[in-house]
Amino acid sequence: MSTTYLEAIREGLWEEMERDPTVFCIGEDIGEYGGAFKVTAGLLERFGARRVVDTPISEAAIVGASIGAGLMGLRPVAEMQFADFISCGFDQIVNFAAKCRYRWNAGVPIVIRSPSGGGIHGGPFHSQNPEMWFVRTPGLKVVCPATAYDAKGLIKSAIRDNDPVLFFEHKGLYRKIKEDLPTEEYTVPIGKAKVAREGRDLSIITYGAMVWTALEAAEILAAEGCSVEVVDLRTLVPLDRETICASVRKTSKALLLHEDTRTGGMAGELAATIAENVFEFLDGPIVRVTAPDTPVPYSPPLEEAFLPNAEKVVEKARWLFRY
Amino acid sequence: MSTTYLEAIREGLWEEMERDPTVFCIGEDIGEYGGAFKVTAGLLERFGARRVVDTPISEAAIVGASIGAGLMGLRPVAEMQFADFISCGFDQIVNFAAKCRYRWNAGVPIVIRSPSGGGIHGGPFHSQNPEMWFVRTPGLKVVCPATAYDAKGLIKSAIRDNDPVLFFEHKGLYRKIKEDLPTEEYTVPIGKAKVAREGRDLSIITYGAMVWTALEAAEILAAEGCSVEVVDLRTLVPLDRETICASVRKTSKALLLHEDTRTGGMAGELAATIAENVFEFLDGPIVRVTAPDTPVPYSPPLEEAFLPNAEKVVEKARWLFRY
Amino acid sequence: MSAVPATGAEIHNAAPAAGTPDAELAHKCLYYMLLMREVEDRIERKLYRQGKVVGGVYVGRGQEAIPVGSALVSQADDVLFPSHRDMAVFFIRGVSVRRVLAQYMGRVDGVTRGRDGNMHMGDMSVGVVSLISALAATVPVAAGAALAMRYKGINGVAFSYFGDGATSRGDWHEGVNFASVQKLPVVFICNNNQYAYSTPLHLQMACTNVADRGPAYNMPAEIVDGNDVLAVYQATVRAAAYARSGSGPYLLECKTFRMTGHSAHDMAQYVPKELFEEWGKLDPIVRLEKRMIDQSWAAQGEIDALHAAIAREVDDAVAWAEQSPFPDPATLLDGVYESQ
Amino acid sequence: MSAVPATGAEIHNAAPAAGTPDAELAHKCLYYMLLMREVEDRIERKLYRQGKVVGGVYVGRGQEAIPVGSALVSQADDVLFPSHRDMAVFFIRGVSVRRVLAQYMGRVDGVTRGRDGNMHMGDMSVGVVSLISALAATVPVAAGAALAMRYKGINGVAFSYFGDGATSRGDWHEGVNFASVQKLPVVFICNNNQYAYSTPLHLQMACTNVADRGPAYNMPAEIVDGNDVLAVYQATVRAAAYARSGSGPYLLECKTFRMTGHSAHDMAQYVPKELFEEWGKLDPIVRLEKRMIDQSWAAQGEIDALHAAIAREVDDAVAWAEQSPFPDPATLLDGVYESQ
Ligand SMILES: Cc1ncc(C[n+]2csc(CCOP(=O)(O)OP(=O)(O)O)c2C)c(N)n1
Ligand SMILES: Cc1ncc(C[n+]2csc(CCOP(=O)(O)OP(=O)(O)O)c2C)c(N)n1
Ligand SMILES: [Mg+2]
Ligand SMILES: [Mg+2]
Repeated sequence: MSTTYLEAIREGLWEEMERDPTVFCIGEDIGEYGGAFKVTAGLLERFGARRVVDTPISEAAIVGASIGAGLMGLRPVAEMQFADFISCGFDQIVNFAAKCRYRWNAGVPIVIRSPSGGGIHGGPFHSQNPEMWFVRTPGLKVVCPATAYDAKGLIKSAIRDNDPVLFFEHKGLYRKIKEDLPTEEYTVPIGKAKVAREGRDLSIITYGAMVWTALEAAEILAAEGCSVEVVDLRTLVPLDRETICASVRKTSKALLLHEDTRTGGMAGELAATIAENVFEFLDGPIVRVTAPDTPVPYSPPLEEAFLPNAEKVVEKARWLFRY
Repeated sequence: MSTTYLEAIREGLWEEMERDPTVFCIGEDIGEYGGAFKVTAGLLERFGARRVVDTPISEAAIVGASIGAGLMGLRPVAEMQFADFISCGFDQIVNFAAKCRYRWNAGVPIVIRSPSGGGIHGGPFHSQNPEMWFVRTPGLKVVCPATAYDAKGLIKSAIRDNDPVLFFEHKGLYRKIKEDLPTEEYTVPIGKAKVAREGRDLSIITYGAMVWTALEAAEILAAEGCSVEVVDLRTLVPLDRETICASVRKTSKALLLHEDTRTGGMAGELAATIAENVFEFLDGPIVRVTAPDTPVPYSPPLEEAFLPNAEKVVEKARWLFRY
Repeated sequence: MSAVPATGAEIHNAAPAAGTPDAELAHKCLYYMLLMREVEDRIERKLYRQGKVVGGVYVGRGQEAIPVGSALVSQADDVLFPSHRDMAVFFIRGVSVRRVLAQYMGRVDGVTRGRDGNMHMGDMSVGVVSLISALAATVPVAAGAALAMRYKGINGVAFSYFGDGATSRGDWHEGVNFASVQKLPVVFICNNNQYAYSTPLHLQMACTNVADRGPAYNMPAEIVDGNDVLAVYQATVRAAAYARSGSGPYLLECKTFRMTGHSAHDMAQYVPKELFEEWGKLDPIVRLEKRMIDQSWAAQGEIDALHAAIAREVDDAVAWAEQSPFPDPATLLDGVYESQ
Repeated sequence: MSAVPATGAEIHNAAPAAGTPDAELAHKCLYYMLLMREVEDRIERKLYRQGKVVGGVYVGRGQEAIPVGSALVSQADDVLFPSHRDMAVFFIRGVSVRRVLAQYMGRVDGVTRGRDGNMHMGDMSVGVVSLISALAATVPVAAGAALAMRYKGINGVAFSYFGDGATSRGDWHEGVNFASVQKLPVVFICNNNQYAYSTPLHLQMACTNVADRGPAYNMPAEIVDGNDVLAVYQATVRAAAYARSGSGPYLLECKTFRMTGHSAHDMAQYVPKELFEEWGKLDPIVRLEKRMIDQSWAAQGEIDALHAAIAREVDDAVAWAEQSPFPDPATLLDGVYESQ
């Protein structure tokens, strides 16, 4: 039976709550209502209000209380109703959670789940990709799964991790993708990228929903004789620099792709990694395909123009292939 | 008479408040006390409590109230007591101020001044360089002056700018550097980098306090026969990509330097800009010298090991020069 | 109801006679409540279901008395900060139904030209600031607008709207506290509709009323029947007079009920059916109509005619909005900064 | 003072006799207050001026009764969240003076091994959570710790400390509100020293007392003489009993005065001289000593001996801390994550 990306996350939560009594969920409308996207549907019935804590509209308190519970040895999984609201609990994340271990050796084993990303006409405040605020903050881990398999395996690893993990769920994938998951238990390690498609001529390095865009582009390019390798980062911090460099060493050309806006986006970190470590293997400029530097617009034609898609990737990739 | 970096900012504020009755200051302890660093000392006496507004400890309210006043046609200059506390007013900056103009064509002409940076044994919460949180958020401008001249000229431009400007003042420079400023009025345009030192062999691209580190390193390297060009970005958004690319076109080698931590730092954006636009001019890897990915430690030997310095720059530059 | 003189509404039409509510005021209230109800019904029950409105839709059904009764008190120089269930504020301030519908449909003639959707719109030329999604974020911004009015010597008031749930947010506290310390002219208007999305009050706050939070800021706080538009109007007159006089902010808690799900896709199964029934009887439009007839302020025929007129007005506006083009993708990059 | 039974302090030494303050408790209070005063004096007036403490220094001179009177009530399982003027909390929980001094001097034997300075330290093994600089950030964290204690069936209480100024922060509101809604066992302890850095109360809040904020959360709020250590103790006993019983959080507002500048480099010229004089007469140590002699709980000689013993204890600790090495720069990268 096929499992959607959303169901995969729910299964991961469920299994971890069954396995470990210290795991609990906390957030807005996650109990009876099951969360804005229904990721936590059914958890209240199964685990009760002690382990599925509905909160006031207080993102700082949600994160702060998670930190407090984490310091006491619990494993809270906090939900931001939309990733866009994570900025309301920002200080707690970047200054409290991120720095505890380094400063006073206190682990903060919390997960902050956030539905991020566009393509659902959510407009400027229900579509953002805020991962870079956290990628640049030492002490946090950042996970962005692209598949149902990885979403389940990574949420389980995130919960077991002893450090704060930002877990970005692409809301456009929630019900769009599904796959058959193993019946036996599995986890996916945090910090390991995956080669989603092997290729010789050019590497597309990406993560999240854009993995699907890259694969679509790769298919089109294959028909034109360009063999594309797609690297799915899966985790942004820790970043699997080895897999990235290995791919570029092989293909000599790198196209960096993300749905997030351009300036200060993940592509910068990837470009620096490549230009610093495997410069001598490069046979062409490192190119970026990203959203432009604007808020995410609401109106469909604008949003479509804003979001990267296979066509835009193919165009850039063709240019780079021929370079 | 020589003017310190700190006095230059105060002069800039003072002149703009004299010139334009809509300019006012708002923040914690900025009135009678003159601000934690005394940047606003004397303003209350001269301009009164209407134009120098002491607030409760409420960073979200400071930024929010500034936005409200800005929408009404005033030009608030908000002070964060330390840049580290900017995360407490984060949502107001990245979601409210940044997106007003794009969304509904409403200008938010505010300046947020924040003393940032390390080297004063401030520890993890009084030393951070938070510029990248804002560089990656479309709609904000980000200014990081390195000299007293630029600090004064840029604060004046920031105040006159009709968009939200994050103005990072390196607190380590406040009283450390001084220079003779022109007696006549001047401004420095936002968005223009400056070649702080011309050179042929290698470009160091940097900003803020690290400009001085780069110049120190350049001096040492000059003695070794390596001619270093130092580019002082001055403004991170809008980024002067032309000056950056022109320098690399000339020297063919780029060393990117910042005090901020490495992953997700400005060097990534610079590397991507270079590797995308002037790849064919590059004669070596793009290298980074940055703080490592840790919180800023307090103890002097740790902080010293943490901060980039001329020695670390020289070492990397030598390697790149010989590459 | 004390005899505080009415202060407002010159910009809309003639001010109602000072003092107690009168026929003219009632007519105006009814018009705006009906208009809001009709526009929101079209959006939620037609355009959204037809796929013509593609984003989130949050309506204020059953709560119309709050934006209407309060915004009618506003004066030309006042600045209003509606929340996501206060559509009538826009109409009262002079934003056309056409443009609001175009906004929901993402058209270029929408208030934000397609950049944003639903109630995320503002227009400084009529003194309305756009909310952002983050709840209560407008609260400190309203304080800042009030500060600016005092700074500039304008005797204006900021109207800051929010729901019960929004009062849990840090920004709410910081904004209200700052306004109180600075004695700023702000009227805080809470629609306490007893739910925040699916969350009932007792999971949102431990106090009984939002008004119980007034003393924390040494701020007068008044509880109003939020389904009685004339009561809301009178209370707002008092609140605005207090704020305008320089005494500081004033909190109005308007008790009401959200007669829908949180948004168009929410069936609100978590709300006990009885509550809908109970509050359905208190519908602010029905109540006002009854009162108007009882008081002989209007005949039933007049009211029926108004319903019909509004339906036609909205028909026309929908047609107009549907003919507005989508924004040109070539404009995507424009206007992030003043000059680019 | 009502006869609420004392609940605490077993982990430090024997509990004082239940009921009213007694000699034993007074001795303990005096010891910790003197110790804090002496350690902070050394730091602020010697080590800082000698350049041996290089970071910011904030002391609690004149406020010692608050951390001492409250933390002595804490039980082994309780978790404490001291603010930057509550040094005695560390001593009472068993953190040595040596390690605290090494902390200030950035040495490897400091509580944070040189990673952080001054009061930015914590140790979960003794139930003390480190503050971060952002004021009131520990408030929701304390609520979370309390939630965890209830979750795990531990009958513990979280002690959340903060100043008057910190109550203006959004995190304070969100944390207190969450604790109230969830009826969590938290004692909120405010040192109202009437200034926040240079900012006097009336620019921080419009209400008269921090306790006036209790009703906003339906939370009992009690005002205590913060310069009377036994009063603080008794009030904390009441507050902790209330919280521990499952009734929810409790707010103690301890009125006091900051007998220094905000930090070691602040001359506090903005504070009227008279206030220092007036409050100087209310010094909590002097008052307790007088009371101990009046009540024949101690002879002057004993007290003098205690002063001398503490001076020696601190001499020794300073010497020890000065011999602690600075951290090895090679460890700079360690411990950002559990495994690296
Ligand atoms: C900071 C923040 N968190 C979460 C949300 C998601 N959200 C949108 S409306 C809403 C409920 C609002 O409740 P209330 O303030 O009572 O207003 P109402 O919708 O009842 O009018 C929630 C949780 C949000 N918009 N902002
Ligand atoms: C969010 C935040 N803003 C500003 C500061 C700078 N700051 C440190 S202590 C202080 C005053 C604190 O006042 P209060 O809470 O009354 O505590 P007190 O120092 O009086 O004990 C300020 C403004 C800070 N630490 N955190
Ligand atoms: Mg509500
Ligand atoms: Mg204080």
